[in-house]
Amino acid sequence: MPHEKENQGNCFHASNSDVSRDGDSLFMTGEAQAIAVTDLHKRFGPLEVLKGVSLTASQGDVIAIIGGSGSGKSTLLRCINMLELPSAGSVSIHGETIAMKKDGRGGLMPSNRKQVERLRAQLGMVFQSFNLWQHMTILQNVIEAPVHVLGRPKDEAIATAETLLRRVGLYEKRDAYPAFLSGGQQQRAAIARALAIQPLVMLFDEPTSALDPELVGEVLSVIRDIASEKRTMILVTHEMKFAREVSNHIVFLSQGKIEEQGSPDQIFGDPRSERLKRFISSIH
Amino acid sequence: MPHEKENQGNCFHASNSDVSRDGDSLFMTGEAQAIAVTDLHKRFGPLEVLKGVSLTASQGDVIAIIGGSGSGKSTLLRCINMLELPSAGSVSIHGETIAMKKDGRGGLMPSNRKQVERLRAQLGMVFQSFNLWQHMTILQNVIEAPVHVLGRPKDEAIATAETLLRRVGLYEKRDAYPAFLSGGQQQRAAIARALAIQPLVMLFDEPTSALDPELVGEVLSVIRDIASEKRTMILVTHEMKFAREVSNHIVFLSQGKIEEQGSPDQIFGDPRSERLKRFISSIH
Amino acid sequence: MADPAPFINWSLLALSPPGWGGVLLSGLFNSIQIAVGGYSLGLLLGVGGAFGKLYGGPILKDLLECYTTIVRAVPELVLILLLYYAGTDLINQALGLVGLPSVDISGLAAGIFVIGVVQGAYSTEVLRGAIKAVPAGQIEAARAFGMSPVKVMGRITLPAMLPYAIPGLSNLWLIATKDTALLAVVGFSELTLVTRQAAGSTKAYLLFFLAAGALYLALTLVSNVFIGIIERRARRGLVKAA
Amino acid sequence: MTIPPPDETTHAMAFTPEDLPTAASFFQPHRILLMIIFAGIVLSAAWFMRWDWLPQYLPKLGWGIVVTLAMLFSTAFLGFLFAVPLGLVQVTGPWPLKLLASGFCTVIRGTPLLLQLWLLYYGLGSLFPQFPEIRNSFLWPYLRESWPYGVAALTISFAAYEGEVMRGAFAGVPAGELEAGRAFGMSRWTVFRHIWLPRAIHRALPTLNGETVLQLKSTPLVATITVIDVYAVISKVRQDTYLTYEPLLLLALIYMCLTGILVILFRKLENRIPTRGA
Amino acid sequence: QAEQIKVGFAAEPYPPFTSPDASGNWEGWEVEFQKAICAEAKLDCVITPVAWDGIIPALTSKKIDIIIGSMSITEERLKTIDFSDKYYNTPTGVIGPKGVAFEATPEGLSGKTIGVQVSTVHQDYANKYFGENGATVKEYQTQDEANQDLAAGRLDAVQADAIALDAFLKSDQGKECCELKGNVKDDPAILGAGVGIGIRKGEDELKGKLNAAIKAIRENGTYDTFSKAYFDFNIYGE
Ligand SMILES: Nc1ncnc2c1ncn2[C@@H]1O[C@H](COP(=O)(O)OP(=O)(O)OP(=O)(O)O)[C@@H](O)[C@H]1O
Ligand SMILES: Nc1ncnc2c1ncn2[C@@H]1O[C@H](COP(=O)(O)OP(=O)(O)OP(=O)(O)O)[C@@H](O)[C@H]1O
Ligand SMILES: [Mg+2]
Ligand SMILES: [Mg+2]
Repeated sequence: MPHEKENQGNCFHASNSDVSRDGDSLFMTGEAQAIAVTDLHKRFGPLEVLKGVSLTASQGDVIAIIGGSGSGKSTLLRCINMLELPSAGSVSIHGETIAMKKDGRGGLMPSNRKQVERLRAQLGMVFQSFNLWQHMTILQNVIEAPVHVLGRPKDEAIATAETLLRRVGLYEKRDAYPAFLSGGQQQRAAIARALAIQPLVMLFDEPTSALDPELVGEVLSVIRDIASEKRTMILVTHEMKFAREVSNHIVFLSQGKIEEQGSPDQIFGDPRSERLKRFISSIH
Repeated sequence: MPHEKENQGNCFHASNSDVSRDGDSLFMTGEAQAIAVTDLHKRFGPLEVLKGVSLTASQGDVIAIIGGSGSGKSTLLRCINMLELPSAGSVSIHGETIAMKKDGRGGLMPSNRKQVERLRAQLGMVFQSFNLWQHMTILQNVIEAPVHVLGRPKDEAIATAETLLRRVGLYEKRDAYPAFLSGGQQQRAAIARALAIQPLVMLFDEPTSALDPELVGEVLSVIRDIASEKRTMILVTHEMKFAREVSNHIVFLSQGKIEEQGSPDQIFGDPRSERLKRFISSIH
Repeated sequence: MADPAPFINWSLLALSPPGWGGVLLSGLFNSIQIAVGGYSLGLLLGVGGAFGKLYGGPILKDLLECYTTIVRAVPELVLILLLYYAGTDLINQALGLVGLPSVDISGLAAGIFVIGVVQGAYSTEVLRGAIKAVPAGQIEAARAFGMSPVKVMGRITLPAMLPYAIPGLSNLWLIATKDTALLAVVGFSELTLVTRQAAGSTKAYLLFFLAAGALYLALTLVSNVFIGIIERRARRGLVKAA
Repeated sequence: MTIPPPDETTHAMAFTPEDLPTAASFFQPHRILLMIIFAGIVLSAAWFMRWDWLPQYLPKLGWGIVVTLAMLFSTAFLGFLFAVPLGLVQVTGPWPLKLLASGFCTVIRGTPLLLQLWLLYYGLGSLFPQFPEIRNSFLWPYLRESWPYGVAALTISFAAYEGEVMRGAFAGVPAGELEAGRAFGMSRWTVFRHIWLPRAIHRALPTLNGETVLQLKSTPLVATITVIDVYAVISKVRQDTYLTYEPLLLLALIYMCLTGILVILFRKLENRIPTRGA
Repeated sequence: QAEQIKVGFAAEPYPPFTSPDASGNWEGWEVEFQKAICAEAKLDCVITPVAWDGIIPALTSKKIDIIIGSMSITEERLKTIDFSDKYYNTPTGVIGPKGVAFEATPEGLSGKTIGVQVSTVHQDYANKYFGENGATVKEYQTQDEANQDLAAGRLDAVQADAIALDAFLKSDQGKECCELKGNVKDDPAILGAGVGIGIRKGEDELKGKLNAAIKAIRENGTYDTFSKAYFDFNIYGE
């Protein structure tokens, strides 16, 4: 499969040319790219899960990562904020490359823990299984990082949090504990929590796959809402219809490599590689 | 709804006239009916779940009970082997009526526990959630009732069990514990366990509804196989296609009453009552 | 000031007199006897109590509730004193009432009785939890096959609850071995009391208390090995993790 | 080799908030009957037994209860402070520390508290005066007393049992919640302080309740080293009056009340942080 | 056919009256006395160590039948149990560490911590005469523990039976640390009329037998014979 070789390791550059969006983001704009991943490798013991992935997201991009189970989507996302340490390659956030050094066991580790913590605070992550802190109320969950990581004054953080909770429709539940909320409500709270740090980029890892079908809709509509305000987002999802509708660029991952990428119309309307064709037909 | 009154409480008599099967069952034949339920009532506190149900199954009949959720299907089945004690009405198994007496709280209770135990041992029950005994291997599960209830010699029981396990395709798994088997395998083991007592009647309560879709097929084919040898069966199921194919008589239960009954072709092809029509259309 | 030179005089632990090793070992043997006896009695009471609490009539349930509540709310030390002095006295008075001659209750029997009654309450709770953990469907299936209530209990409920009960029961065994030490306060010569006698007679307190500690610890560790084996057997049918 | 986790047994052994009866549950016919019988027993006990000694000892009993409670709360508090590092080290520590901590827990949980108490008081305590340095130090006035040994033994014991509970609690905090903390840029210390520790304590709370009740039941052992707690006061009553049953029955009643109050306090505490299910 | 009698005494060492050796045998003056009495009264005696703290309940609940455990005859005890005639009576002494001079008087002990064995006459005496005059009275379950704490410097003085104290002062440890400070002023109302055999109330037949036996061994010289091995003075008092 010659085209596989071509695609592998290719960088996907500024998507502004691809789509009609003009970058009048609500948030700071600039020359630097929001996220740049270069030739990322990740192995778990003998298993090489990512085999050289490069990816760039400009300000305001909404990138959907799709692919079969085990193709490395979650691993890629988790490497971006160093929850998983890459074996090789580099990650830059807003132009700042995360400094890495050899860990002596054939992998890499951050050479500056403080830098990682600082950069992480610019990425809002939404997990598949919500991971809300169970011992805090919803409001406490949302203000936790602004107050204790970013050092914002508590009352200011509460004000922001209440606006966000109103926005995701959870204002009434702000004093409830996560365990008393439905999955959909929990995921919306998790989104509010991620938004509360006013992140440069939002990362979503299959935000709806732990939900019952009837709850998926409410979460998707919140994400759609966020996407519409041109916030940079990278989202791993199995909801193809949603990916097509909300993103301006789609990356198809297969066996640890980017098999194909392009605009939604191109990926779904005119898939080129055999694997993508098979993947799309298996979904429909 | 006048026709509701008509149907309620009607007995369904010897199905031989309805269908083409001629009763050359593999098992003993006789005048007595395999199961006869007469005007059965069951209430849970204030809720009357069964409001007078009568039902007869002759030797070799395969009766499918269908109906909406909460219509009382499981309760009816469980009343037949007294896992649920009816509030009124009677149940006969192979012509022998289970002796009941008033329990002093407005319900009935068996007046002779030994009789109930003896008659139960002639009914092979297959539960929705398998209910295999987790502390025994598959083989031990299958020989348990023959050895410890019917008092068969152990080696004879093992021989029978192995034949049955081979038949349901689980011979290789005979020494495994249930928890290590897939749902479909567990349900097949449960069927073998029920068959091992050489029951007069097999009772199935939604045997496939706890299974993943891909596992349903293997269990249905085993049941189909048993049905084909003209064993008397009463089965509660949501698999309409399967019910139509395998049974010779279908009973539609609605709100604790028999709303309509007849041959599969009549029930599915020419439903008369409004409710059945609605039910069938909601299924397809 | 005492001469601290021979800090540890190992010969005090020699097995034959004048060494006290033999006395310690026989104390340990007494402790083990009481622990085994008390634990077994507790288990019997526990099985009865658990079934009573789950399936008994309302009055039986309440009485059992009182039993487990009192034992669980009152210190073992107090219970041991109460049962040791009052319990045996009451037994004799009861025997007297029905016209039987009063029995001579040995220290061993009294110890077993006391530990047994305490353990019985704990076993009741452990076993009740374990029985409740057996899925109802398992018992229903047994009834559906025509098993009598006794058969259901013997063939299904009891064996099926074992994996749930074993961690709790093994802890109770370890507690039984340690609770025997409390019988020291009623003057029963189990390991702790003979240790104190040895220490008092020789003034080698540290040595003897450490030696007794080592014996108790060894008992615990040996028990653990067996518990591990039993647990592995009982959990055969359960999927790992959980 | 470790002793099985204490959680289940704690619940079997300790009277915990879920065992408290509700007010409504008393008003059932058979209960009322039982309560009448019970009241009859209590009344006849009050009438036929000897209680004339009671007024004379009341102040002492009150003081004994204070000592018992002081022992309980101080050792539970101190023990818990030790339990946190003990549990944490067993979950994440480097192996030497891990081994040390689990060894400590095994040894303490594997030997009777009574023996530990005597080992400290008579064993260790009898060594101290042989060293003039200790005898002359400012600690000596305390080392002469018996209560520091009681506090030490009870603290160590509580730390070992609760350390094991905390180990389970730390290990049981879902990795995802810690990961979420890290994903938001929290430093390791912040994750520990804001997520891991409070979450672990939250999880351990029901067991902690039980362990505290068990600790209350262990306190009378300090009477054997001359600390005058409520048990020691009752012992004195018994020796002064030679009554067999009355003082012990009163003592049992006192401990039942203390347990009951403790459990009600815990229920209040637990209700402040709601948990769902179980 | 002798009657089987369980003889109770404290399970803790109380030399020179009762103390266990490493083979588990109990020895001491009181053991000898018990043997002599049982032989004389033709009783089949079994010695049964019990906790001192529960020795009277043990007697009343029939775990033991008589107490031969250095138990002084007092008014308070007579309310619950009965006693034989006295079989020994000794003065009460106070010991303290060497090098600290004080007298066994309320004034001498004021401000000091004094150890006694719980539920002995000494406890009552110390409470009344010393405790109410500025001394702290600390109670111990066993005499041995009190001695131990004196040696360990946790106590300033110990009050007990002069003979028991003497045995301690003769031991290696006692020789090192302590000396007799004197005997206390007698108060028979508290210190009692000597030591007797404890018996359940109402067992007058047994009491009679025991009294006769005490009298007999005193008269036939047995008492003096075994006492000589332990004491160089008249332990019976007078
Ligand atoms: N911590 C780990 N240790 C070992 N292997 C891992 C680890 N995490 C992931 N893997 C393996 O890496 C591969 C990719 O995992 P990843 O979770 O990235 O897949 P995915 O594309 O997100 O799949 P899914 O759609 O099922 O979530 C899988 O084979 C997985 O088993
Ligand atoms: N043990 C019980 N106590 C109280 N109500 C019960 C009990 N068992 C069943 N019911 C009620 O009786 C009604 C009929 O229950 P049943 O299980 O027979 O329905 P079903 O037809 O089998 O439904 P499904 O298709 O959902 O299994 C339901 O409303 C149910 O809630
Ligand atoms: Mg994934
Ligand atoms: Mg059903």
